Amino acid sequence: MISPSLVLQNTIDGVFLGLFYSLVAMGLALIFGVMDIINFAHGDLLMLAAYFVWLTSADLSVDPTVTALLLVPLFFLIGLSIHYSMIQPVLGKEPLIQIAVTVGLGLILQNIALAIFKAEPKAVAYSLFSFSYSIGPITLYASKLFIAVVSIVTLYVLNLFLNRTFLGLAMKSTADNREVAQLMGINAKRLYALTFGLGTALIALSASLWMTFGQVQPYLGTSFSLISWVIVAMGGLGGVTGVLYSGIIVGLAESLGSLFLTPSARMAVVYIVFFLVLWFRPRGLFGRR
Amino acid sequence: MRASITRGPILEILILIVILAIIPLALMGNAYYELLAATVVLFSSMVVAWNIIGGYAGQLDLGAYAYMGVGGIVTAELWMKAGIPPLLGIFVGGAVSALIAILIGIPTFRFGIKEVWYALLTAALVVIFNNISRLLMGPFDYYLPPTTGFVYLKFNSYVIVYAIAASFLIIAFLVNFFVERSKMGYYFKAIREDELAAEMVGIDTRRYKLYALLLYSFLLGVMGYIYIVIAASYSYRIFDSSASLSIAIMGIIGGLGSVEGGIISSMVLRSLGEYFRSTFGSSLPGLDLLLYGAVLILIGIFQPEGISSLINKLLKRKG
Amino acid sequence: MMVEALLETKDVVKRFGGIRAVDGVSISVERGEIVGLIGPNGAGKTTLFNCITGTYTPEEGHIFFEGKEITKLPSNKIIRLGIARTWQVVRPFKKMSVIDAITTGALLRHGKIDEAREKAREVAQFLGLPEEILKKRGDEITLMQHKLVDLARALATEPKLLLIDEVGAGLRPAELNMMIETLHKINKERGTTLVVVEHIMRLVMSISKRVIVMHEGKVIAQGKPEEVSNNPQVIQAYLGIKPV
Amino acid sequence: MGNKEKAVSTSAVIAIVVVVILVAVAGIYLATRGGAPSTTTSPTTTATTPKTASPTTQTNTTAYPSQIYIGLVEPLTGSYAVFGQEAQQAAQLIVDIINNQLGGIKSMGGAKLVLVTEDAGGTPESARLAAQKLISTYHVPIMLGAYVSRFTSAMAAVTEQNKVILMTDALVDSLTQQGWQYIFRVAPKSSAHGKAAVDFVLDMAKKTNTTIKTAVVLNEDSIFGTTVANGAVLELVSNGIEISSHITYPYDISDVTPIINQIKQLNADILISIPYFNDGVLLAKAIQASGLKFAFIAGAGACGYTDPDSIKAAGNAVLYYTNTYSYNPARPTEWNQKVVTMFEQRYGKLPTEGAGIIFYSLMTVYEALEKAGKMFPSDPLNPDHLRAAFLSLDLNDTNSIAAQLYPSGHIKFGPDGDNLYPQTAILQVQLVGGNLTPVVVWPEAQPGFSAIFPRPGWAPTK
Repeated sequence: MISPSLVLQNTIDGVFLGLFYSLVAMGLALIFGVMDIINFAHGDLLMLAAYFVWLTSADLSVDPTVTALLLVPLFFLIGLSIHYSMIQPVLGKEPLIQIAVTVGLGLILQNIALAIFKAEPKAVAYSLFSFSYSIGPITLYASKLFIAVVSIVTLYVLNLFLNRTFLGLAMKSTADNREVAQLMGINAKRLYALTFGLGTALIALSASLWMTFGQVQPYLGTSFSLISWVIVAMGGLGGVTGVLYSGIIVGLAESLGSLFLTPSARMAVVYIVFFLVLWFRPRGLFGRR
Repeated sequence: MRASITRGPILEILILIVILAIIPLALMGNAYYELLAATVVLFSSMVVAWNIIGGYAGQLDLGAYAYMGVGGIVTAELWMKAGIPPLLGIFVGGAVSALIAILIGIPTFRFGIKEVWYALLTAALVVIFNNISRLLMGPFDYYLPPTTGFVYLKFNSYVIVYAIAASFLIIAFLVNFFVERSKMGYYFKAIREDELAAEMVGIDTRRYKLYALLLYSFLLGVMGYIYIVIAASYSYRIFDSSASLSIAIMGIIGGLGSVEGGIISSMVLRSLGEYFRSTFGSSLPGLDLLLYGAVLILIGIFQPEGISSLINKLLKRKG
Repeated sequence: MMVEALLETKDVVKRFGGIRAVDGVSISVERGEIVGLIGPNGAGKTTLFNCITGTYTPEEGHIFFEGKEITKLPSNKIIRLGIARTWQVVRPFKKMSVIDAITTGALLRHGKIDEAREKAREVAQFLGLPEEILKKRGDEITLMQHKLVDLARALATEPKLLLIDEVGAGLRPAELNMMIETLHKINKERGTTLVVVEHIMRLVMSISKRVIVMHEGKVIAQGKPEEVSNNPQVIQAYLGIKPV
Repeated sequence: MGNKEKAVSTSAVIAIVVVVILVAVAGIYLATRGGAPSTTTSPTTTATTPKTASPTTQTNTTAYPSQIYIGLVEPLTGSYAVFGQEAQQAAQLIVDIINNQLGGIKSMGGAKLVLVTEDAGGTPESARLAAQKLISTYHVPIMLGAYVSRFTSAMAAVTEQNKVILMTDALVDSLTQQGWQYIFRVAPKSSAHGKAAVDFVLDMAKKTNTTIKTAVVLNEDSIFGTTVANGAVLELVSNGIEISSHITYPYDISDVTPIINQIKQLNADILISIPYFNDGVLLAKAIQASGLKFAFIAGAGACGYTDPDSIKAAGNAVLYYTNTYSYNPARPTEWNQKVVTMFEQRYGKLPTEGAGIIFYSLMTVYEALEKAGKMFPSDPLNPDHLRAAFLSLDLNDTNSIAAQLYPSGHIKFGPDGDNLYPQTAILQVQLVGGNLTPVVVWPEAQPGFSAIFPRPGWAPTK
């Protein structure tokens, strides 16, 4: 029994979820676009950040959203150190090698988390946003709304950054054409480090948002890594808008797949959509090099 | 496959066979080590099968357990539902697995999906199979009948399970061996090195990638049933993303295109993993995986061509 | 009846987005010729090569090889008919030995590994690749050797027509002279027709009997080297001034 | 691959390969026909004689082993480690109680138990390896494990073949329906959990005069979640309750709002929810945020709502939620109180289900060993003697410690190895002195408490 209002409700929720996914994938898209690095530890970094959120929020009773202020700069630094220790040596190497190194990083992060935090999921009990609005048959969850708004604002600011600042333009043009960027006199080494740092910092922001309603356990990253890559693959290198739209497509596929099929098969729906997109638009929906 | 064969590789195969034959003798009838040997050798043969597509043809396939699971489940179901003994069933299982692989491979290669996109697609495939088989089979565990016997490829003695796994390893090794020395092998490697350049020496790259996928998925499909025999039951959870990834990882650590490297890395690391599980399992959870991670990073940064090139270097220095 | 050209393109158009990279090109190459294809950066020379070898499919126009239309054939079929090419930036098979790489090319016409390897050796010898190079891996040799291996790999497919893209780039003067000799030798002794895209005028002018000049996707001149180099349109194109 | 080596023709290689394969096939065939151990019908397989750690005592049939190894295989890593690690602690506690306070197995001359633990790892193969290692290395006559059903069936492949008793703490129904000879289970199987959740709600509804007509069943889609849900659905249907919707979802779901949206439209009276950890907290939070109201929300299965971590993670959202427990930590018997106190003293936390199942399962093993020593003094550890001892047990609060630890106070095995008197306890999250605390409320409430039913703030529509 699927009523129209239920479809509308799930569509709205799917879009909200999709906006969050876009934010999660944006860091990955940036890193892949600018540096051509295939990062399979993206989700595991989100897991790590989520544990940081839990540590600060659960014990210090600070709202997860506030911890973002602390975490974003911290993860920028973590990103830099990962870049210099592991990413820089494999820049320009074969995709397989990059995958091997980042998968290795992911395994290490997962099992350190398992050793420290054990397998039980951790969540933050208190959040500013555990209520909802009702508009007719539609329920708007405050936390989802908040996440969607923050995601959109962040993506918008990022878009401005990529189009209006020298550093952003440098990143954008490197993503478009490496050689041209070299001609512009861009210091590629520093640019790559900054990009990886920025990408990682974006993950910390997503983790803070995630912890307003979600939980963290050591294997949280695995599904996020795959989802983020699906979004990047579907968005192509269409910049912020490409990621935004394909994030929404994934969110909708998941939400409507849950509704019309069963939640057990929702990921199959997402990945089948991904297969079809890649088959029929191999360059992604929004173009790719 | 009309390649002429040099004496060296024959020696290699004989050595492999002899080593594999000695292992159970060396285990002195300890059932635990026999079971461990069977598990490790089966894992190795999966890595060797992966080498065809990942090592030679250079397609980063992360879907090993999708093909293995399909083959295994088909074989088991054929036995239980239609009474077809697994001795025949494993080939049907392999064929079904290969058929599915080809049906997915045709559009995938037709639309030029490669590198990381191919990796993602195959990783997604495992999840899709997991979800769909969950819908078809429910969440339940399915048990093989207790019957044992040769036609059922099911035995009370681990040595025989081991012998079957070892013959898979030898067969997978031989397939690699013939591929490497055939036109197909040259073409696979050319595709791996530079697909456009391969096109320009007249290689139908799509067709040859399909050949690689076909061999690989068939071999894994055939192995699936023995995996189920060792695991004692099966369910949709046989479609395991991280296990699939670990097959590719062993191939990478071993060195792409190096069968010997793959065998060594998978045997050493899988045994080491089991050692860590049984020794530190309760005190240091996840230590084995943590070490995998460290090995991967170190190999990726310092030895990007895998342990096979390391071994070669050491041999050269000595020789 | 007219003598059939080896290669003929008729009004070939290839677009990228709004840009017509190849804009109605009609050229013809006779058997046994060495043709130079020149033009400033972005003139569409490499794109034309890609259209001929099937890497790109042109949106308009037709391409004939030995009178047979090959416009929409897949690359592997085109190569089988007897076209081969090299690139400006070498594309070696890095992890294969040099002899294996050349053998891969030879396998097109020799199904048996032994025969193909024999053929590969023959081609390598012809190009003067020393024996000790053959066992080395693709990532262990010099640029000049790379260029020769690329050529050998292409020649091993026994092409009737060989498309050579800026083979001189990055070579030292002595190497360049050797390369010029080698190209002459390929043309003379194997009867292979060559189309040579080149920026280095010395190379083009010294080997080509005929030169075709492209600019902004169009053929703007063709003829003997000395005629073409005096053509005002060509000079303007190279100086970046649009002809009126 | 250089061509200077002497070339050998392909046919020679193929010939060699064919010969090798033929020899291998023939070898396998001969081995299976001749010398291989046959199936379970043969009484003369290797493991039939008790091989305990003191071989010197075995020469004399009247002398008993001084030590008896008891194997434990539990998931100590991976996502089920929560249960496995607690089970390991509980097993060690019970073994110490048996050895130190009960004087070992008295009928076997005070033989002491030695606990040997293995991590089941993350896959069925590693669980099987773990079980095999315990048998090969320690010749354990009895094993416990492995919580996860597919790990348990991998273990059973080993225990059945070697005739080792497997006392399982995995709850999935089908494990005792495979015709296995040596498997036993005291704990209530999963369908009993579903049934108990419904029985509790209906019983309370009757007592409080609450009309319940419709229910929503919501379960995570693992085999455990599904079989618990099946038990609940059967019980609902047989009591004439209409099931408005039955929704399944994967336990690692990241967003439950689509499910909540669907439920919201149904206006059902009660929600029977079978969650794992993750989803339980997500659901509780989402239900709270959505303003969804039910007469009652009953959890079935031991985790998701009332375990300490979930309460910590979900906070107020899980107030008045219940779970069904295979163990009743508040059961007011002498030994139960004693064991709970000892556990708390030793490990600094209250025992939850993972520990509870091991308490009574291992204590039942103790009773069976005592019985075997009495019934078969000459060869008590013979697997078939052990099996007979298990089948002859009839334990209750007055004659055994094990029964005192079990919610129903009654343990007797049916021919399939399942306990004929299964019972679960219902725990409810209540506010005790301002703190969210799990309290036993059913079948008998713990002293000073009672079930809070229906949910405060709920008003019947119309």
